[in-house]
Amino acid sequence: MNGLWVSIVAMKMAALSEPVPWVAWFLWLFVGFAGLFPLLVAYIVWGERKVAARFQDRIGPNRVGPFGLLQSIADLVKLLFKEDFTPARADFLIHALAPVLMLISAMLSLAVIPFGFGSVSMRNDPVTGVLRPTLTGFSAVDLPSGVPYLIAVSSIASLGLFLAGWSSRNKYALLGSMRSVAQMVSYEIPQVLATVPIVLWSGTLSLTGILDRQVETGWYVLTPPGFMAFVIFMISSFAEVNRAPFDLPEAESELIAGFHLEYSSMRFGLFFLAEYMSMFAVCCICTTLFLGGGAIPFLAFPRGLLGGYVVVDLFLNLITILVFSLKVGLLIFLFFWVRATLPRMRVDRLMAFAWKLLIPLCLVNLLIAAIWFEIVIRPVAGRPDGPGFLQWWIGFGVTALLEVLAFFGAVWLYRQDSEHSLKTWRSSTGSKPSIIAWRSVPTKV
Amino acid sequence: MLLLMLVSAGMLVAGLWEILIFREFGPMRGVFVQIAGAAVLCAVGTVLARNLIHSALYLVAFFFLVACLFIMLEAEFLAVMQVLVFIGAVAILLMFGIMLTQDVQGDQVEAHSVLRRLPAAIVAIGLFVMLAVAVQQRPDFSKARTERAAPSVAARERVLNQMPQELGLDLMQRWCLPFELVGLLLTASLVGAVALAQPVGSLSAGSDGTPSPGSLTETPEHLSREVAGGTHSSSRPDLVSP
Amino acid sequence: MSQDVPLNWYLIVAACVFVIGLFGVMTRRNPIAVLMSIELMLNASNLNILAFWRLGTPNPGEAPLTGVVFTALVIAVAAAEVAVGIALILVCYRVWKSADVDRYDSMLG
Amino acid sequence: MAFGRGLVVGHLVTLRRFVRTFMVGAGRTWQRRGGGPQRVDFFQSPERGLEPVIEQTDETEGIFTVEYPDERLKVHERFRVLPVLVYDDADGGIRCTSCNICAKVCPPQCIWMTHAQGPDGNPVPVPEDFFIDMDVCMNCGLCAEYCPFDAIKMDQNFELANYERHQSHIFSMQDLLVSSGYYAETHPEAWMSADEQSERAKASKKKNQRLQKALSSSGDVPRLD
Repeated sequence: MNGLWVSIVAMKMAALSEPVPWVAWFLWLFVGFAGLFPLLVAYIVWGERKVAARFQDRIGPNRVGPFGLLQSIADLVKLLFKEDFTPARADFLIHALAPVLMLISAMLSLAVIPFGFGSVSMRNDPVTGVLRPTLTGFSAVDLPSGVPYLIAVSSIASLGLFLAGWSSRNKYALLGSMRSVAQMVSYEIPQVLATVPIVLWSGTLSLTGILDRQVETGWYVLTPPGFMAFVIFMISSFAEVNRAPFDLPEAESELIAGFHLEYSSMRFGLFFLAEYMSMFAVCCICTTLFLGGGAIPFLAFPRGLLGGYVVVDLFLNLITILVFSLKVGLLIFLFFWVRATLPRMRVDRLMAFAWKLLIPLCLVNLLIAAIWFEIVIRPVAGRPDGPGFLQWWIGFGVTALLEVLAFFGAVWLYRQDSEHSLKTWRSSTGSKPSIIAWRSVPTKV
Repeated sequence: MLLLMLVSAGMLVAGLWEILIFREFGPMRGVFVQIAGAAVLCAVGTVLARNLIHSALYLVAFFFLVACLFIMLEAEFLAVMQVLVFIGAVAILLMFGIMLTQDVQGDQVEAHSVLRRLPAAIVAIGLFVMLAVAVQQRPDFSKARTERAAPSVAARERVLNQMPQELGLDLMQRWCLPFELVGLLLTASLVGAVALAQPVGSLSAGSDGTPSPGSLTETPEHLSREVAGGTHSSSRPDLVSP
Repeated sequence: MSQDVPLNWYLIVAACVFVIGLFGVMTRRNPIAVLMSIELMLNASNLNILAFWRLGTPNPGEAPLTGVVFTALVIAVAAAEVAVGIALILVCYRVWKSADVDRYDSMLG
Repeated sequence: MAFGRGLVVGHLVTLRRFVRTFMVGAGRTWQRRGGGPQRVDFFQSPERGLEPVIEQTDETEGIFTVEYPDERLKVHERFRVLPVLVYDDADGGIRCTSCNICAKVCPPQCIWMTHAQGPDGNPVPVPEDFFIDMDVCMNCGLCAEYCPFDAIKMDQNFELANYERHQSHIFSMQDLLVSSGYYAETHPEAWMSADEQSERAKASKKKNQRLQKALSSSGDVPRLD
């Protein structure tokens, strides 16, 4: 039955597409998404264990293979051979579906990432409309609406998480999933709002277009509003992929393991894979949106050479993919670093942080991004030499000043608000709070 | 479970049907039949599933299949928006609603009665027959676009290639008033939802927890007592720490 | 891509889904299930609008994106409707302690 | 009012730990830090027991992990696990007289023994067999404390894991006997102390007397195994 279905799909694909895209699709699907990315993710797990060990003055896995390199494989084999357990009253189908949904969500977001520069072709400029050489991007699909696509597929993850908690018939799992769905829905908003300046500046929703624009005008993280957007995007990404300090859904000490409490064997392995794969995907997205993809810092190096010979293109793509993976690696290290440093946040503060600090900051940042657009980007749209030195620095100074003001203002307001709510809580309960207020703890650094 | 098996069986039959009968029409009709058949089955599942969470899951599948149909209609941006809004927000909101109004696991089932269904089925089938007849009355509807030699409008080709940009410009120029009105509607619904979902009495009442007369969420007299006791957390003595 | 699927297929599917949604609105007793059925009907209308936009013959001088704009607005309205609808259902549940539309009868007279 | 300064400083603190693990003892990446067989032995490793062992204080930086099965930290002399019976290297005689005091003081009652009998049925002051249930023993050391002949001592062997727990976890005399040389090696201070030496001399003298007495009464030497 399955084979028939596959053959129908294959016939359809063969009928729909030329032979070469078909081969490319096959390669992406079976070499990339079914082979390389899970392997990469397994080694991200190994890397996390090694790095976390170093942060705690330990060695980390070193028993299986040299440097413990086969540890992930051993864990995988262990997970595969464990007993697959489903609770008696669980909703079997949904219980089986939930981890798959999460994995699908993580994998789908990798489909539009331009890992390399691809080749160069003549396309219409989204801002000015004139034809100019544009990067095609080395990605599985180049969607014209890539950014909303990313947001859409990442929102499927919260559905999978919710179903995992619900179908387990366990109150801890349900609590964990309810919490985490609220968390993911809340942090999706600053995450989306942080990408809006990027879309505004590049005038396109396609990730390849954004990459192309950054290669031309410089990385977005190097501008003050872009840096602020980068920071907000990273913080909300931590919450989106449930990493420390926002790992409330799987809080071991409070909820045992949260939403995947009742999962064992490879189904738990799928959750594990999905978590790390979504972390990888988020780092890829961040690199593409803010760090200029595979561009080498301060150089327009491979771009002018592209579009000639296939061999040269392949070689240059290899270089850009290497640079891209280096940047992604640094971001992943950032994830490990934060996890090794910060303790878990409390639920109410987590929500207050998103709604009262990040979202207002995002909105103000959007205004400042518009100022940057007006000063630096719009006046030189279509001119090949880009903004002048003085113009760039005027824009930098103005927006940097505004950013600093916005940051301190937002944090100050946030503090005022939390103190105010603490006061009202004290007066309403009429007694001293049992939990010591965070402001009254003497901080020593 | 039964419906899911039905869905997959239907898709399989549709695929075979496509291979046997619709080869000469080109592949897209077969794809359409499969997607649309699955969508209709999911819609039926939404309406008939007795467990509300299952119902919501069928609805999610239906939303996804409608997004697929949008892609077939070359409105990729709208398909993405469909997934984003309906699966990412509406479905989650519905799940939360189910969790908050059912028992904690949300799997109470409701009983169906034939008395209730029969008239509804008659009305529904009647309406469907009416609509189908009306659709089939127009012979030009049944021809494929390629057969009708529709005029290729350059503007439309452009919007298909750059839909997000064109849509944004259009919303800001030609459709500015509806756009602003929708913004107003969303703001109003945000405020309204917050106001409605507040615990009873916390908006207009003082610290004593009694709702003032004429407040937004005034309750019938015989019910307000038990409601105020259960939901107004700051008035509960057991939450105050020693 | 979609050029060889005729318009009336889309219309029939949309009518079918709409009718199913209508059936749900009439038969379901849980307010959230009723809301879901309304979502079905909204989606059916969306499909209809978009099919007419893409496959119907455009009038000369017509705006090229009418159907898309209309669909986008319907999506926004659907989101707003669900938000308010869920809030209303929560209030009803608090007041009547029940999730059954038949019991919300205080305006019955 | 701090604006996230603590966050930044905290991250720098952890980053410093991370970097220092690569810098402290940078040349010893391939070396085991707690001694033991080296992974890459460019120079001659120090003898077992003489390896440099990193002691952790609050100033310690870098990695100080001891990779246990390959390398072990030296235990302190007072470290005690299970009781053992010491026999003399010189004549193979054990000090135990099967007086049963240890079995009586044992709080969890995990010691029991049988007296040896001479051919005429008279009891001989040596145990015929001696059992300790290691699952029950709680390593309190009271038996060794109470033993009037210093025959039972606490050992340091903590690697007691086993595949079978019904027979092999009840240690009989064969399992419990250790030589005095072994004990002298693991407990050098206690072995060489003046107390212990005089006790040793006294015990052997006393035992000899009792043995002579027993021999003179029975006229035969009991077998000791």
